[in-house]
Amino acid sequence: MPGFGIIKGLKETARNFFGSYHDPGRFVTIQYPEEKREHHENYRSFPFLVYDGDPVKGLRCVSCKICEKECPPQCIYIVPEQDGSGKLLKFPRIFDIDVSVCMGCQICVEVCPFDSIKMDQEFEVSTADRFGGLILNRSKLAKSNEYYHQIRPAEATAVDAQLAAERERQQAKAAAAKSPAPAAAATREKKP
Amino acid sequence: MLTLNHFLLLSAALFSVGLAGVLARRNAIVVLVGIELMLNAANLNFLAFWRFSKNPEPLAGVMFALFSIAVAAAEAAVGLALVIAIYRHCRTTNLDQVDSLKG
Amino acid sequence: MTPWSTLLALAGDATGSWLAQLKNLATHPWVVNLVAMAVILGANAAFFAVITLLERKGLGRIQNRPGPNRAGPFGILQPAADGIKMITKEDIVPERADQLVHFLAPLVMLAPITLALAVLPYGPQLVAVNLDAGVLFFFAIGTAGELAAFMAGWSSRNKYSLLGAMRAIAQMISFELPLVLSTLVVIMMTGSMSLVEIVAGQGSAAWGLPGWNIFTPWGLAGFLIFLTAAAAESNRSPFDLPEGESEIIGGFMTEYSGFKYAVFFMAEYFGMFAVSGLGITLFLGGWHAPFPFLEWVPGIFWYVAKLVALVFGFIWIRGTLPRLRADQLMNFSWKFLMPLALLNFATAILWHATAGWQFPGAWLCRWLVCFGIVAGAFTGLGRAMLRRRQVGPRIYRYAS
Amino acid sequence: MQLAFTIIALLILAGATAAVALRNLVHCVLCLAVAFVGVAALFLLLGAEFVGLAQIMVYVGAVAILMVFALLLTRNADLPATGPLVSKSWLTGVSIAALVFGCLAIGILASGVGQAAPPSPQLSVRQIGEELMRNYVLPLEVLGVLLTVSMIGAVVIAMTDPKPD
Amino acid sequence: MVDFAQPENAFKPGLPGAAEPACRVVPKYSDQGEREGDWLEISMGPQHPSTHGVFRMDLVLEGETVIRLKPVFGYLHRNHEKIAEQTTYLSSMPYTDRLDYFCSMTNNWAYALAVEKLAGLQVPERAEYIRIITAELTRLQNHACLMGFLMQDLGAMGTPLMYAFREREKILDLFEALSGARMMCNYMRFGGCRIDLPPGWLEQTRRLVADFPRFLDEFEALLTGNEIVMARLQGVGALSRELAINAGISGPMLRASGVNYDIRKVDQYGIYNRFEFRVPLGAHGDCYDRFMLRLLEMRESLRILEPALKDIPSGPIIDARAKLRNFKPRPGEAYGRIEAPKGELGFYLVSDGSANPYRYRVRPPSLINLTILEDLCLGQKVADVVIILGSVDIVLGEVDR
Repeated sequence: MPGFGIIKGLKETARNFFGSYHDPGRFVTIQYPEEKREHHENYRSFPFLVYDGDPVKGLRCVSCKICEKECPPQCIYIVPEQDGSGKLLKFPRIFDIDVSVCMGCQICVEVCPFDSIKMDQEFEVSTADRFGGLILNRSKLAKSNEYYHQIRPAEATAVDAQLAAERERQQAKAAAAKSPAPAAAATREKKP
Repeated sequence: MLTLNHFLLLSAALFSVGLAGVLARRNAIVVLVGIELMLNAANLNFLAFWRFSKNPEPLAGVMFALFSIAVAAAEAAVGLALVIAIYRHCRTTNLDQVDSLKG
Repeated sequence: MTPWSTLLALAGDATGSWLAQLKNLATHPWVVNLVAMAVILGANAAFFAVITLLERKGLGRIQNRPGPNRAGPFGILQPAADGIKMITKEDIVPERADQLVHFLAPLVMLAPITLALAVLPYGPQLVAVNLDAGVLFFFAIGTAGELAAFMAGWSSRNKYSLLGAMRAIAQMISFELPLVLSTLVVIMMTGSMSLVEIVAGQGSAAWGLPGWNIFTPWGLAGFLIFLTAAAAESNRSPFDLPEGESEIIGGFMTEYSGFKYAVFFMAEYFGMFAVSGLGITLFLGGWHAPFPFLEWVPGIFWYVAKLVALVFGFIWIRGTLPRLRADQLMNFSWKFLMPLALLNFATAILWHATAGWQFPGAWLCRWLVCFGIVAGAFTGLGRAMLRRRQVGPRIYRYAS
Repeated sequence: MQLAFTIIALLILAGATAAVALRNLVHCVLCLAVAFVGVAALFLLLGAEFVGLAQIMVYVGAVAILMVFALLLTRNADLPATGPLVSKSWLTGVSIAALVFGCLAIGILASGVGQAAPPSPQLSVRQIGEELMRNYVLPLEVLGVLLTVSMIGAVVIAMTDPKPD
Repeated sequence: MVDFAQPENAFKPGLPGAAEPACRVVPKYSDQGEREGDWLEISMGPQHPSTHGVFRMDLVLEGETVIRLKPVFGYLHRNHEKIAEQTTYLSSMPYTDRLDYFCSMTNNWAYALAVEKLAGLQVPERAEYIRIITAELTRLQNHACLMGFLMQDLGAMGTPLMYAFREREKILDLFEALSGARMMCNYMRFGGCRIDLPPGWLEQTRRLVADFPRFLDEFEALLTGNEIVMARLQGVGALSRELAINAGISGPMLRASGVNYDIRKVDQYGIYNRFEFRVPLGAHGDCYDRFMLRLLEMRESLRILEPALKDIPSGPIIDARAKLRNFKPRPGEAYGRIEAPKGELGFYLVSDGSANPYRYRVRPPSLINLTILEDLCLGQKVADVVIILGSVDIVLGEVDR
């Protein structure tokens, strides 16, 4: 019977029409500003820099520039701190990320040997300042390890354990060598 | 006071305008426009005479107008089909250019 | 001197008694006319606002979305927001457009449709103009839409607009025939072209069913044909080719913006109301209540309820069906609806001829015979149309 | 009444004149539609409601649309005529038309038929239908045949040759 | 009026301004000069509602019939291949997400496959399972969306599209939980995957796979038997078997023309040989076949997913030899290809031993499938052009690269 297929389709849409009132599985939209989705721990938006303790001195970044080199859209810009004699210190004087260019690929996080750059979950970064507002500098990027624990508890705990193990290894090595030179981790703990 | 003369004069004017269009314009479609105007003028006469006649009970005028409208529709359809056929053949609807009997 | 010079006579019934008093106060017919015009326009404009919201909500629910819900509680202020947006938007006229024709087209589209709304009987005695040839008036007025579509499409100087206008005109002309043929059956069976008399003829109930035309086989078939053709006449899905946005962008409305676009939009909805109103009047018993014991409810209520139901049907179809192609549309009109409408004539004649049957169960027997003819023709024509184009379900094989 | 007639008459004449005089053919056809509507309004004024509505339906709904289609199909719509507007013998044509109008006007005014209208006759659709089916049934049938023939003829004339493949 | 592809200047090579000869197309009406007045030349796109991105088609119409069509693309060109040759292997991985932005998982896989061949990396078993699961999920959401878009092109007011998006959202939620991003997953790595499955992920996926047939049934009830859909799709844009093979078409479009060629079966890359699935074949090669084939393939994908989700072993997810930093494969060349949802997606890499590929080339299925657009559209109505384009299933990110 011609027309039967059309009637079947109409039946289907009617089912969806009424289903949208009582079947929450059908109704998938959420009312965004009032209602927000719970993000999974793995969710990522843009990078941030982790610090322990002090927001400036506690930055884990040693300004090694690996992320700058590997970043696919080249949105990271790093200038290392120099001391009076012009010697490069293991601390970034400038660390800028142009979020308007960043594509959130997480490559910088993966290649960082010091676990100093991590992915944030903040996605509401819109701003009226088109050019300046989306360039995040060092102070805007720095976020505490506690914050990191808050957004990614499992991953942050693993990272902390790994860093602690690393530090222990370094200290053991240092103790074994009885060298007066401070361990790398300790350097980072102190100051540039 | 509206009299039959008003309608007849209007109808005559309409007819003349249509006639002028038919005789003066070169484009076949405008010529058809003129013909339609003339037919309308005739219809107007039919109805005016019916309405102003002493005994409007027989519906001859109305019937004539209705038939005339129907025939006009047929005329327009055939006329425009001819215009399209001529255009297909000669790539123009200019009547001055399609006066050749040879195809 | 004629019914025409005294255009309107709005007498009041239970709902419109204040109008009757007004008529006594303002003896001048012009005042009455103006009031009637204002009421018809205002009521329909308000209804238009409600329906746009209903349509968006309904489509949203069909698609498992909530629909507009930001402007006001449950989004009820959305039509107002839309209206403000439309009015304040820039009115863009293409540089090479024919300015005058471009300006006039929306008006030519809207004005006749509002006239058509004036002849519909909204309730007992609640009819603005009771024309002797009401149905004919309706169709005569409807032809202006074709001209308006052409004016809009041609004057925009846009190829998509022109394509849309050609499609619109071809579609309106083709579907006018089944539309008229399906109404002619009702006119023939009622013996009148006056919409008021057609409604009056459907008042008597029999066999527990209301005396609406839709409960006869020819009425049912006629109603379905009418509804299909009406959807096409008012450019509703699945016949919305003239503005098929996925193909020709916006059809003849491509180059319209701001308030002119809103006028087109309004004309389209008014057209839908008018043609649905005609369908209600012809087939669904007009303002009559479905059962006699409900007659105390004012007629206008039933009219509006039926109108909302029909419009919601259109929305439902719009949310479900994809659109046809232009040539398929023509085929559908000329090779399916036209023969079916003509056969419906014959069915109506058979129904009329067998009215004298007296044996027990005669009514049911008549009904089934007539319905069988129409249903058989429907199936046969549909099958033939699909088979000629080799359209049908397919079975797929798998690679071994 | 008089006022309505004057307005409508002016509308008709303006529309008709524009329809034959304008350069842009689409404007011509649109003005023609205005003239048709005016004539229909006159029919209504004369009390012939059915004829007036039929006039709108046939002329505006069919003839004007057909002309529009013909314009589009013959590419007259998007190519405004650039050559001379009128034919070579246009002066003759206009003179003849003026002459015809003069003769008709003189005849009408001289004939003395300018009587006032009798009370308006009641013309219902039912009456027209009965008349058509009684006294005019043969013309009606002939007209049906004529329309069928002309429709077929128009289709045959305007049909393109099947494409050579 | 019609100024391109005139017979006089159409086939003169080297003439500046001369139009490119349209490939394999016999100009149908070029000898009937007097008909030209009836032609209407329209430019569909790049800002047209249904060109699926910034894509343009120059159409010549006679009435509403297409007599000439010239696809114009390149509006979205972003120099992907040359950029990839300037950066390290790893840095190109997120860019592959953006080729066919519906199917980032399969894009990742194809690229990883090519690099693995080049570097000789072994993918652990768990990673292979994860790859298959994500690839088939990608196929599900791509096909569902494609059918929704096709119906949108048919003018169905977005209802099927919304249903498809409803299901796609669920799959994207899974991708987000797995990789951190919904569309730009950047999940696979050379020699495995980036991170292991989060806890509970497999359970969620099993639930989704169990629920998915309900959506397919709903879709079928809504569309496949619908007379309007059948009338619009059947017999439109038929692609012959020969032309499909000669033009290098791949994917569901090729199989809709009746060619049994599925790289999952032919190459048996990954561990596809462990799974039972059938390859549906069309008989007519028209839009309806292309549409239905995708529906049937979704059912087959579910048949792959069910055992894969059941049997997935535990273990490492990445080859221990794989390095993130300072990755330099030995000199050589490799071509890795997979059956992406849209067809054969291949990456051709030449390494000179440095950290950057010496040559990087993508074989995008969308572009190759698009090349025969004119052949499909000639003689069809303008409304069909839209649905033929929709049934080819292109993503402009991949066409223009």
